[in-house]
Amino acid sequence: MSTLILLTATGLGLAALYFLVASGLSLIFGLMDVLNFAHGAFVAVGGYAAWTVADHVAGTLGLALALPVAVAAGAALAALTELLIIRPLYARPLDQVLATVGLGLAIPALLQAVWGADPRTWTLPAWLAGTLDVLGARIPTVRFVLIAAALALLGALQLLLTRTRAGLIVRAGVENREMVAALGVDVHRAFTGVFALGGAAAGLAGLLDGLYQGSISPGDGTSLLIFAFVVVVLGRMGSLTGTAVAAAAVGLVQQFANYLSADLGDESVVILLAAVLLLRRRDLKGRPA
Amino acid sequence: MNHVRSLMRPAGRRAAAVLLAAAALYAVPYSTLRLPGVFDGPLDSPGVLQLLAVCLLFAGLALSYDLLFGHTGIMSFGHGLFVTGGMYVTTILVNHAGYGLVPAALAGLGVGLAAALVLGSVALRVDGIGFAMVTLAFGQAVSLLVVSGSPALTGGEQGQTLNAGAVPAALSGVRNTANLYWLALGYLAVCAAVLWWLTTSVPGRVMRAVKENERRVEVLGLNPYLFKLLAFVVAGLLATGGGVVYLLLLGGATPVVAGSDFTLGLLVMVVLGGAGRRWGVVAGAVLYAYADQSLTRLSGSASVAALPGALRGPLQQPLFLLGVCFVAVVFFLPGGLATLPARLRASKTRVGHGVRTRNGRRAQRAGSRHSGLSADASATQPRSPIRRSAPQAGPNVLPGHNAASSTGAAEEGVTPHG
Amino acid sequence: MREVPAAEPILRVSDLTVTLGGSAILRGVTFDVAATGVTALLGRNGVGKTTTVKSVLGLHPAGGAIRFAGRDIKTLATHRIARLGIGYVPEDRAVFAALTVEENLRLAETARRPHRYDLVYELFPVLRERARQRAGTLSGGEQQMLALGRVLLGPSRLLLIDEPTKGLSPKYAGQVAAALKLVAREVPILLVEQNLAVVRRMARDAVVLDMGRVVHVGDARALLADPDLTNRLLGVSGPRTRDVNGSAR
Amino acid sequence: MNALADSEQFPSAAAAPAAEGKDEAQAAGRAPSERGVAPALAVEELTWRIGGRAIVDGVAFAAAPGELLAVIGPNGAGKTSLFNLISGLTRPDSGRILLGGRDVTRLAPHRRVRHGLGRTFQTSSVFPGLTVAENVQLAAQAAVSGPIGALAVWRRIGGPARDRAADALERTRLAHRARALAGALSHGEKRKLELAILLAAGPSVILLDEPMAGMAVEEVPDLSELIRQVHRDGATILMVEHHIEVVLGLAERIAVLHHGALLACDRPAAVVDDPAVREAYLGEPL
Repeated sequence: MSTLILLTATGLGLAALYFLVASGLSLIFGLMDVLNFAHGAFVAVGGYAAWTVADHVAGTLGLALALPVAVAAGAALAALTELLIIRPLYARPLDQVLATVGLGLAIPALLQAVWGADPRTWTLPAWLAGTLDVLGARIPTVRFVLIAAALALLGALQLLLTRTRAGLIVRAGVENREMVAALGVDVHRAFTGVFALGGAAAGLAGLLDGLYQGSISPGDGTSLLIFAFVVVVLGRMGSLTGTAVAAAAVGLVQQFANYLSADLGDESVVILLAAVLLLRRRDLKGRPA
Repeated sequence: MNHVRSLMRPAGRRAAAVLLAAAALYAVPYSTLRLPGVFDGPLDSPGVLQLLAVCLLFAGLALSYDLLFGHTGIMSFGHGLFVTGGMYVTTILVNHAGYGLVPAALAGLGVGLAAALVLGSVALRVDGIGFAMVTLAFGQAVSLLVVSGSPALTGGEQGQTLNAGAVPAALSGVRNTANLYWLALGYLAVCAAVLWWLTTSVPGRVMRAVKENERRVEVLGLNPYLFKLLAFVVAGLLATGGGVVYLLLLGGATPVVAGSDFTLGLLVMVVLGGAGRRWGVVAGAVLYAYADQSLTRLSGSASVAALPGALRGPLQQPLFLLGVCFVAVVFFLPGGLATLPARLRASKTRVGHGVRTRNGRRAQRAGSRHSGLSADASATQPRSPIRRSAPQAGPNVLPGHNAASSTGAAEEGVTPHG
Repeated sequence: MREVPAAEPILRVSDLTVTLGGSAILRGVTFDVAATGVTALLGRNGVGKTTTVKSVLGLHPAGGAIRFAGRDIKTLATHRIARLGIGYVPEDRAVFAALTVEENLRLAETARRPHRYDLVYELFPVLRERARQRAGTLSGGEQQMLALGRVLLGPSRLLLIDEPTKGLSPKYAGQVAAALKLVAREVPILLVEQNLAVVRRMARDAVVLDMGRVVHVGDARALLADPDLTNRLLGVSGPRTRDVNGSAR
Repeated sequence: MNALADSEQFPSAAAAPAAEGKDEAQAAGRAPSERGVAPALAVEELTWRIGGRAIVDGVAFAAAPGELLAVIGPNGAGKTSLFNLISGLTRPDSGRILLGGRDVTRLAPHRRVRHGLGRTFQTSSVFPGLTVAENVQLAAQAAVSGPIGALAVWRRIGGPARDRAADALERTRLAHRARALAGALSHGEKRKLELAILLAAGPSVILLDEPMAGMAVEEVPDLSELIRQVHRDGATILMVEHHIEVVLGLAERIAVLHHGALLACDRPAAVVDDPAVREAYLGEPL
C-alpha cells in the first residue's frame, strides 16, 4: 500500500513538472502552430535564475525571491524570442521551428559557459527537505509543492482562459486567427503574450525541477522537453485539460513501469505514445474540412 | 544570361568536378601542406587527418539525413538512434560475444535495417508533427537504453572502448590515421553514391514528389507511405554504417550519438548547407563538424583564455556559436549555404542594373534548376512537415510563400484559419 | 445610368490585383462603395468576390490601392483596419464554435466604443436566449445572426458582408435580410450575395465581377430588371446557349 | 487503364465529338446503364456529414463510358467534397462509388487510380520543384511501371515513360516549356500541365475540379479545346466548373448540386430551363 502511494506521489510529482512545461508548449502550439524547441531552454534559464538568487539569499526568503525571478526570467526570454525570432519569420513556418531548434542548442550552451557543465546543488530550506507521512508512505515534501504548483497553474490558466478577455482572445485565436484580427484584436500581441505566459510557466518549471532533483545542470530543460512534447501530443495539442490528463498519465505510467523494472519507465512512455498515435491517426492529420 | 549557360552546361562538367574533388580528398594524407589558422599541423599529421575524417563522416551522415529531410520532406528526430545502433551493436558483439569486427559490423547493419523497417513502418503511419514526435521518443528510448539500460554492456555514460584485439592493425594506432581517413572518405563516397543513385531512380523521383505534394502523388496511383519507408530504411541503413565508421574513428562507443543534440546537429548541418542540395549538405556538415571540433580546441588555447570572462565563456561553447550561426542562417540565408553563389551573382547583377526585381530573380530561378530550388524559402519548403496548417497570409508575405502555403492548406483540406 | 452618390464614397478600391497559389484571382478590380446604402458585389461562383472583400481587410496580400474614408489602408494590419470601423461578416460566418454566444459577442467589444447589446438583442432576440450556449451548437441561421450581431455591436462605418443568406432556410434568410435592411439605414454595406431576391430588396448600387475583373457597374435595380443582362452576368445560362439553341431550332 | 483502350471499347461514345454527342446523350436518356454498358463511374446514395450537417447528401448519378458530365452549383454546394469522396481523399458516411462496375468505396486514393481514376485539383497541384518534363514523366512512369514497380530503385525513368510524357506535353502544347520548373509556370500553363499529367497517367475516368479557375478570359478557349480533345479520345470526364459558357460548350449532361443534394441531372438545355435550378442559382423567388 505504501509503495502504491509512494509511486503515485512520485508519478504525480513528475507529472506536475511535465504539465508545467507542456502547458506552455501546448498553448503556443494551439494558438500559433509553432512547435517551440527553445522551450527547454526557457526552463533551464528559469532554473539558473532561481538558483542564482537562492545561492545569494539563503533559506526560505531566498526561495521566495527565486520564485518571481524564475518566472520573470522565463517570461522575458520567451517574449524576446517571440518578438525577435518568431515574428519576423511569420511567413516561413518551417524556419520558425528551425530557429527555435537553434536557440534550443545555443541557450543551454550559453548557460554551460556561464555556470559550467557540472550540476549546481540546490540547498532546500529545512521545511522542504523533509518528508511527509501519508498512510505509511514517506513522501518528500517537494513533491507536494510540485503538485500544488501544477494544480495552481492549471487553475490559474483555466481562470485566465475562461474569465478574462485575454483568455477569450486566445481561445478564439486557436479557432480562427484571421477572424479575431478582423474583429479589431491585435493578434500579434496575443502571440507575444502567450509566448511570455508559456515562458513564465517554463521558468517556474525550471525552479521546481531544481528543487525536485536537488540540483540543476544546463541540459535539464532539454531532457524535460522531450517528455513535455510527448505530453503535448498525447494531450491533443492546444487543449489545457488534455495536457493535464496526459501529463498525469505519462508521469504515472513512467513511475509504475519503473517500479516493475528499472529500465522500463521511459520506454513505456514511448510505447504509450506510439500506441496512442497509431490509434488516433486521423486527428493528427487535421480535422476534416 | 546565366540561366542559358547553366542549361547548356554539359553533364560531363559535373562528373569532372566530382572526380576532381574525390581525387583531391583522396590525396590529402600524402600532402604536407600547412594551413595556418585552419589546422594545427600539416595535412598529413594524425591530428588533422582525424579532424578531417570526422568531418567527412559527418558529411556522409548529413547526406543520409538529407535523404529524409531535404529529399523526401520528412523530419525525423530519431536519426541518431541508427548511428547509435551501428556503434553499440558492433561494440557489444565484439567485446562481449567475441565476434570479429566485420561480422559484428554486418550484424550491426542487419539490426539497423530491421530497426529501420520496424520503426519506419510504425512511425510513418502518422504525419508531420506526429512523426517527428514518435521518432524523437524512439531516439530518447534508445538513448536511455544506452546510458542507463545495462551499463555492463554499454558502459553507461562513459561509453565503451572497442576491444583493441578485434581491430585490424591497419585501422589502429596513430600512424594509421590515414587509413581511418580513407575509411571515412569511403563512407562519404558510399553515401553520396547511394544518394545519387537513389535520387535519380524512379522511386527517388517519387520521393521528391512526395516532398512537394504528397496528395498529388497519391492521386497518381502511388502509395506515398512505401516511398517514405524506402527513404527511411535507406537513410537508416546508411546512418547505421556511419555508426560503425564513427566507432572505428573514435576507437569506442560513446552515448553522445544517442542524445537528441546529435540528431539536431544533423538537422542543423543539413539546413546550414541547404536541404536537398548535395554539395550544400556536404559543405554544411564539414563546416559544422570542423567548427564543433576546432572550437572546442580553440577554447583551450591561450588567445581565448586571455579574453575577458564575458567573452571567453560563450566562445568556449561550440554549441552556442553553432546555435547562433544557425539562427542567423535561417534568418538571413534561407536555403542555406548552397544559395550563396546564386545570391552573390544576384547581388552582382543588382550592382550592375541598379535594382534587382523580383521578376528578374524568378526568371533566373526558372532557368537554372539548381540555383533555383532554394532561391527563396518557398522553394525549399513547399510544405511544412510539422505544422498543421498554412499560416495566415499577412500583407508582408511574398507571393511565392503564399503560393506554397495556400495550396498546401487547400489540398489538405485543413483550413482552421480560413 | 448611375445615380451620383451625394457624398464621397466611403471605400475606393482601385486596380486591386491578387495572386493566390500562382493564379491571378483579381486582375485590376476598381470600384467605389457609396457612403450610404448597400452596394452589392455580384458575380458567379469563383470570380473573386470573397477575395476582394478579404483584400480590403488586409487578409490577402494585394496590389493596387484601397482607400477607406480618404485614408490609404492597404498597408495596415487587419486589426487596425477593423479598428477604423470596418466590420466583417465572412462567408462561412466564422463564429468561434467553442465559445459561447455571449463570449463571441464579448470578443467583438472594443475598448473605446459603446456596445449596443440592446440593438443586437432587439434585432436577434435568439442571441439573448442562447447566450450561454456554445456557438458551434447553433443552427446555420443563428450562427449567421451571431456573426452579424458581432459586427453590429460597435458603431461601424462600413460593413463587409459575404453571402449572409447562403445555405439558410427561407425563414432565416428572410430574418437576416430584414435585419440587414434595417442596419443599412445607418451604415453603408458592401454586400456579396448570390441570392438576387435579397439584392433586389436592399441594394442600390451593383458591381459585377467576372474572372477577376469588374464587368459591370450600375444601379442594382436596373441590372436586375434586365433579365438578359442578369442572365448573362450572373445566371446559369450563358449567351452562347441561346445562340446554340436558336441555331439548333 | 488507358484512355485509348476505352475508345476502342466504346467506339460510339468516343467517335462522336461533343456537339453531336449531345444528341446521342438525349437519345440515351438519363440513365446510361440503359445503353447496355456498365457506367464508367457511378455513385449511389453518397452521403458525407460533418458534425451532423450533410455536406454531400444522398447523391446518386452515373456517367456512361466516354461521357462528359459537368457538375455545377452555388458555392458550398458540395462539389469539391463530392470529388474528394470519389477520389478517396475523404470517406463517405454511406453510399457506394463504382468505377467500371467495381465497388471502390473503401479503397485508398492510390488504389482507385489503378482502377482508372484520375483527377485535378481546384488550386493547381503540380510538383513545383520538378521541371515540367519531370512532372509528366513521373505520372507516365507511375502508369507504366505500376504502383510496386515504381519502387524499383534500379529503375530510371525509361523510354516508354519518356515517350508517353513527351506525347502528353506535345498534346497540351507545353513541349517548349519542358525544362522549366513547374513552379515558375504561369497559371494557365500550370493548368495545362495538370492536364498533361493526367494524359500521361492515362486514366479512363477523369475528375476535373474547376479547370478554368483563375484563368484569363483569353486562355479559356484554348483549355476548353484541350478538354474537348481529351474527351474525344474516349475518356469519361466529370467536371466541376463555374464558367457556364465552358460547361454549356462541353458537357453532354449537367448535374446540379444544391445544399449537397442533386437538384437535377439532365441535358444542358433542360437544366438551364429548369426553374428549380434557376432558383438555386439566382435565388429567386425568396
